[in-house]
Amino acid sequence: MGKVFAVLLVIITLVSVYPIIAHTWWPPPTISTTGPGVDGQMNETMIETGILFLSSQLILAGFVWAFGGRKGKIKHWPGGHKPVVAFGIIIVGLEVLSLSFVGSKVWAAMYMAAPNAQALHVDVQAEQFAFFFRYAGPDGVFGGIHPEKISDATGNYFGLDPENDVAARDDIVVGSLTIPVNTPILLTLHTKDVIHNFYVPELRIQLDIVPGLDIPLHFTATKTGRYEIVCTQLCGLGHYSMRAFLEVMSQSDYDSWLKQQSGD
Amino acid sequence: MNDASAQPEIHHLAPPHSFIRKHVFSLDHKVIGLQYYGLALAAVFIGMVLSWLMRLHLGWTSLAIPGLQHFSQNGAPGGVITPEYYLSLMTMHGTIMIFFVLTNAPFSGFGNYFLPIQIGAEDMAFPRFNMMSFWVTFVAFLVLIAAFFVHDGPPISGWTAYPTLSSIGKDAGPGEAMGQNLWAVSIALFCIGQLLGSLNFIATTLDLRTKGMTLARMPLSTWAWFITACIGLLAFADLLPATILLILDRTAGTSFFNPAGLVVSDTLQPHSGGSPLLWQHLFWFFGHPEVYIAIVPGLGIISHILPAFIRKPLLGGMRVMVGCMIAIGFLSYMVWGHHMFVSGMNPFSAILFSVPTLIITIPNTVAVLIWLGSIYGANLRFTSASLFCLGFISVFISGGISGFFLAQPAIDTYLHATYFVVAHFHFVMAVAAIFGIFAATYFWMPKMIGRMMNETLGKWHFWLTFIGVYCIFMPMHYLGLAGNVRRYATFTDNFLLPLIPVHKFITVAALLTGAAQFIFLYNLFHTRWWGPKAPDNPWEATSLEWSTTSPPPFDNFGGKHPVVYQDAYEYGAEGPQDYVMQTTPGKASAT
Amino acid sequence: MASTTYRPAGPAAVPGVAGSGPRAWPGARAATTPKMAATQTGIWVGVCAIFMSFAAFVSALVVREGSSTDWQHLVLPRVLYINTLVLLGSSYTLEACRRRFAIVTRQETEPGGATRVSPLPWLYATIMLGSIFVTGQWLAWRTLAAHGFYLATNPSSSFFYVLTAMHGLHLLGGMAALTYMARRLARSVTSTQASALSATAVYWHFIGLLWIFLFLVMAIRL
Amino acid sequence: MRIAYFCCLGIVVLVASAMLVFARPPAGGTITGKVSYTGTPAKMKPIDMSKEPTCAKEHNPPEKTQTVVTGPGNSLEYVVVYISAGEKPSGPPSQVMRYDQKGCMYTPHVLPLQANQPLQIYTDDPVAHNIHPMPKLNSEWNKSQPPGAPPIEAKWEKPEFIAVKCNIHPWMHGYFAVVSTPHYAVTDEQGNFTIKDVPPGKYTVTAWQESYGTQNQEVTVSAGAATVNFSYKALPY
Repeated sequence: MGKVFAVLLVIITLVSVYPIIAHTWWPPPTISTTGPGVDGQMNETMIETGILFLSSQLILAGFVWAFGGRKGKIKHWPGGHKPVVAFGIIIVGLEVLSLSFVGSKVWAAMYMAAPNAQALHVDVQAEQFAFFFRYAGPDGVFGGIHPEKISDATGNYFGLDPENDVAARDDIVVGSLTIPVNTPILLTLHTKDVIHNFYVPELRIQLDIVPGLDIPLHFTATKTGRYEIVCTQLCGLGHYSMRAFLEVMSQSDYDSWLKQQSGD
Repeated sequence: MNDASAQPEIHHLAPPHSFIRKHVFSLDHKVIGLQYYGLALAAVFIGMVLSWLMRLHLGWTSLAIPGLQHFSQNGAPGGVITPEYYLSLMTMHGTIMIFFVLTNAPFSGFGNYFLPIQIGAEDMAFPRFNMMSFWVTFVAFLVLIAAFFVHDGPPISGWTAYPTLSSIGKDAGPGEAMGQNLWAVSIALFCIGQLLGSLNFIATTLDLRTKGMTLARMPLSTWAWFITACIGLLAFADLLPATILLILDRTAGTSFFNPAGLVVSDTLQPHSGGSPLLWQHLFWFFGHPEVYIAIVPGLGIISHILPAFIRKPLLGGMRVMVGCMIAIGFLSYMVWGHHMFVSGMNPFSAILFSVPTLIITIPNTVAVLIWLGSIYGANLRFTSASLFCLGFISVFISGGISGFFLAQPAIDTYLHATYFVVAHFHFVMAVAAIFGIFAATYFWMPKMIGRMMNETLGKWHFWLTFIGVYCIFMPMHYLGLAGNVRRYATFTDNFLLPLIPVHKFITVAALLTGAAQFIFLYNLFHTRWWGPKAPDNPWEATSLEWSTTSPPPFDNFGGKHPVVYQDAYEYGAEGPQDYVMQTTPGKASAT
Repeated sequence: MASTTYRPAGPAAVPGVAGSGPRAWPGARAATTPKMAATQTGIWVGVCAIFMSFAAFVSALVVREGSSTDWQHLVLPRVLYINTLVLLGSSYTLEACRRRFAIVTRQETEPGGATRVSPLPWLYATIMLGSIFVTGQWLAWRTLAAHGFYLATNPSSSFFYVLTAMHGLHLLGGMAALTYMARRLARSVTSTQASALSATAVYWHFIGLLWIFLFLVMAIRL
Repeated sequence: MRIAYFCCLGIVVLVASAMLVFARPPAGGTITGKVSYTGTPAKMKPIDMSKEPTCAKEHNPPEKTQTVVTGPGNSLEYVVVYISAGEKPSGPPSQVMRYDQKGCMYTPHVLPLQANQPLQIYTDDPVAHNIHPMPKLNSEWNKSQPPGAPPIEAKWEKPEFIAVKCNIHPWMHGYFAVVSTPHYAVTDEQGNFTIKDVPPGKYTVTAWQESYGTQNQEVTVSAGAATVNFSYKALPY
């Protein structure tokens, strides 16, 4: 029975590891300047923990194979427990140190670095169950947000007050995030009802949108294309269908798009 | 010595005679332990059925499940589960499993039954509190289940019940009216029950140990229950206020969690200035220790059972394992922030929280190494219990490994709300804890019901479950790596469509593994009435529970308190009998 | 199976061998059996849990105040100062009761008749002061309500009502314990009741200290 | 010969005139009219459906929001006109009203129906919707309707104007105009409406527009058609 267990465990271990090595299911290629750092961190962790995983499972299998059903003199681990404990503390301790050191640098680069001063500023309003994006328009100023004016019926998702607020009149509100490639983007995330989340796998960015807070988020997309923005924070019955599209365009396409938007 | 009445009374209460006092409102810790175990058994069955429904919906979204429409007309018109009902199932699955299974069975259930016996006491310190704690928990369970039968169904805000989804009320969606209220009340009651229980465990362990039962001689399972009680005392004392504030926000119009200017379904909410993150801090300050409330008893139980089947004490004796458990319990209060890396809190605090989170892997790793090192050179005996111990070690490794990823904010920012997390906590907390429960059941049932469980069925149960859980939860890691978001009722995004076959595979695996559990149920209930009688010490184990009858008399040791002369795990002795019981006088010839 | 007939373990028993509950705590000296020691331990563990939950409330208060723009300060009703004094007084009377109790129980052993002064009046006084405190808290609520501050009016009034209500509940529990003690002492005054009485006392003093802590927090923060 | 000819002619004339007289339907009037506005109404925004590409494809050029829908000659569409006073109460009809979701839009935008009249909500879309009516007097509900799901049955006890929305597609916005009379109509693209089969009498006719509210007029219906026109004052914001 020990051999059965050992063989089974070895099979399970190898089968489990195969798709990781073969990258059968793997994060989509990153399109952000900070993405490679995340991937590097991910790979490093994958290697280190992979070694831990394989070795510990195989040792378990080996010992069960060797000592399963054995009837004899009890043997003890040579050297007693001290080396074992020390080994565990040192190995894992080193891993912890390296990972947290490098990892926190990657993290800091994403969320703690100050946004570029020339960054293109886009305002994000999340609601059950959609995202809406606001550009300041020709005057470059965002109109104020008045919750009492918010109405899905009139398409006033941001609660603008064009009657009294001139800055609000030329604000452009659209349903998909259109940005120029290789340009620093600064998003201000806010929600009008419950907690939502702004997640773009390709950007390697995931950040909650919390009621009552204006949360800044900045990134730079390096590859044109159409990507999906999804909500990853449980927000109600339509959570699974809450998404928008991220359109990364060349600067020229973006300019013409913007002109067309402010046209009508 | 089965007949306690022939013995001098050491129990300050007379043995009960009426059925009610004996089996329903019993003050006997053994009966209460079995009651907790039974409650957990009922809960885990419900929770498993819920997970089946969820898996079926994820695999085949428009599948009509026959008969379901009769259970919930709104939730499943024509038997097809609606997205909101999926979220209800998910919420109830999480709440039932975490609170009423993973907390009740290994801690309250086995703890109640065996903690007093293992320290040679005749009962818990406060039998009335003990009874109260069970019945409060029972009412909490009924209140939670009642949510299935209110008008707009169970809550949809997940077991974490994040405001503002959970604190606004009906505008937030179906289930957020009465269902969420019932949820909150149930959790508050559960906290009270657990506080009473933890208090009892601590006082009992500190003061009711019999002659010679020093702390150093306490079995590791008792140590684990004691440490868990200490964790639980603080954790539930923190969740209770949080829940009270949530109830007030929902019903009394206060604004603890609800900020101003919320517009939900075109309705401006009458709140001001609250902080949704406040709930997350309060909740996870409870929530992460809760994870260890679920798993530390597992560590203790495995460390207690393993020596009996490897016929040698654990490597490094008691000290290392106890140290690991204490370190885990202590660190568990510094790491709650790793649940909030992407919650919009100050990014600097993410780094502060990630370091202790990574450090907490050290005691866990040491524990695993100790188990591995102990198996070396052992006379490993294969029983259902020992197989589940080995399985526990394997899944505990698998689950712990993925923790390294999620402990780092830089990687968590990609994996945070994906199936990678689901895989992680199911492996390390759910499956590991369940394996601990199974091991404990096969190990202790002979003592608890006085009959031996069927080993053949037990082993088949192990093989199927072991393969099954890997088939269910390993692929979830891959889904997470591919960015598959969790808590989605169905997958409509382009980047998720290719992953649906994986979900179908998981669903099939889940159904089969769930079906395998009926072997266990059959084994358990058949044994209860028709199993062969169990000897007092079937596993040739050393600790006190094996030095009394199976099942033990009302006062556990038949009118006396045992005297302890030996450490808890004197295995591997020379001579015909390779173990020395704790009650055997004289110097142990064992290692 | 080796075993022995039961001998009450306690301070007399060999340390580390018998049920070696912590002994250093107030009132624990009264513990002569493991059960009594457990009562002492239990009450202290319970006190820890209760304090933990109030710590959670207070930290919630601090976070809520820090994160909000709508915080309005609250003028605490005058009557709270009187209530505080009343509660302190009740702690004193309870201690007086325990002193009387100690004298009486010592006289059990000593032969000959010093006059047996019953501890009961002091206990009744404590219960009375407790109920005065509760009434006072209720008056404080009425005063706030009269000024238009209700549970949901603003965050500080919310926290005021929640904290006082929670403390009040625990205090009512304490009064129930005191009444129970009174009924037991009314029947007979024996040293076997010492641990129960001291446990009740520990709880009651804790409730008093807790109130002072909450009162300070509310005076500073609300 | 000629006499016979005249006789026949006379008989024909008599018969014809008699038919004219007696073939008339029993006296029941109709109320017709037009709803228009003065001033400049708010500019309707184009709806951005990019979240739901399947729906976005169906609307090219994109639909506009429908809170104020104007037609030629300053006419207003989707105004509900109904008799609010002056008639005897009548029982609820058994005819089932149908409300559709097509291409992530509600059709019609405004559905008038009677209290306690059965209502069925259908979806033709390949994507899931949730129907979330937000009544004040009746009881609120909120249900998902995945593609291919059976129609949702509903009924409204009390008369009121109930806004209905889809949270999954926030731009989807419509109204159930629940009235207590069988005599109601909704204005068409030209702002015209016709309420048929009104028994003669004196009534109050009410017009309701979702952004501009209600207007009342007294009208007397006798044999023939009565005409009532409503005019709203429109504001640019």
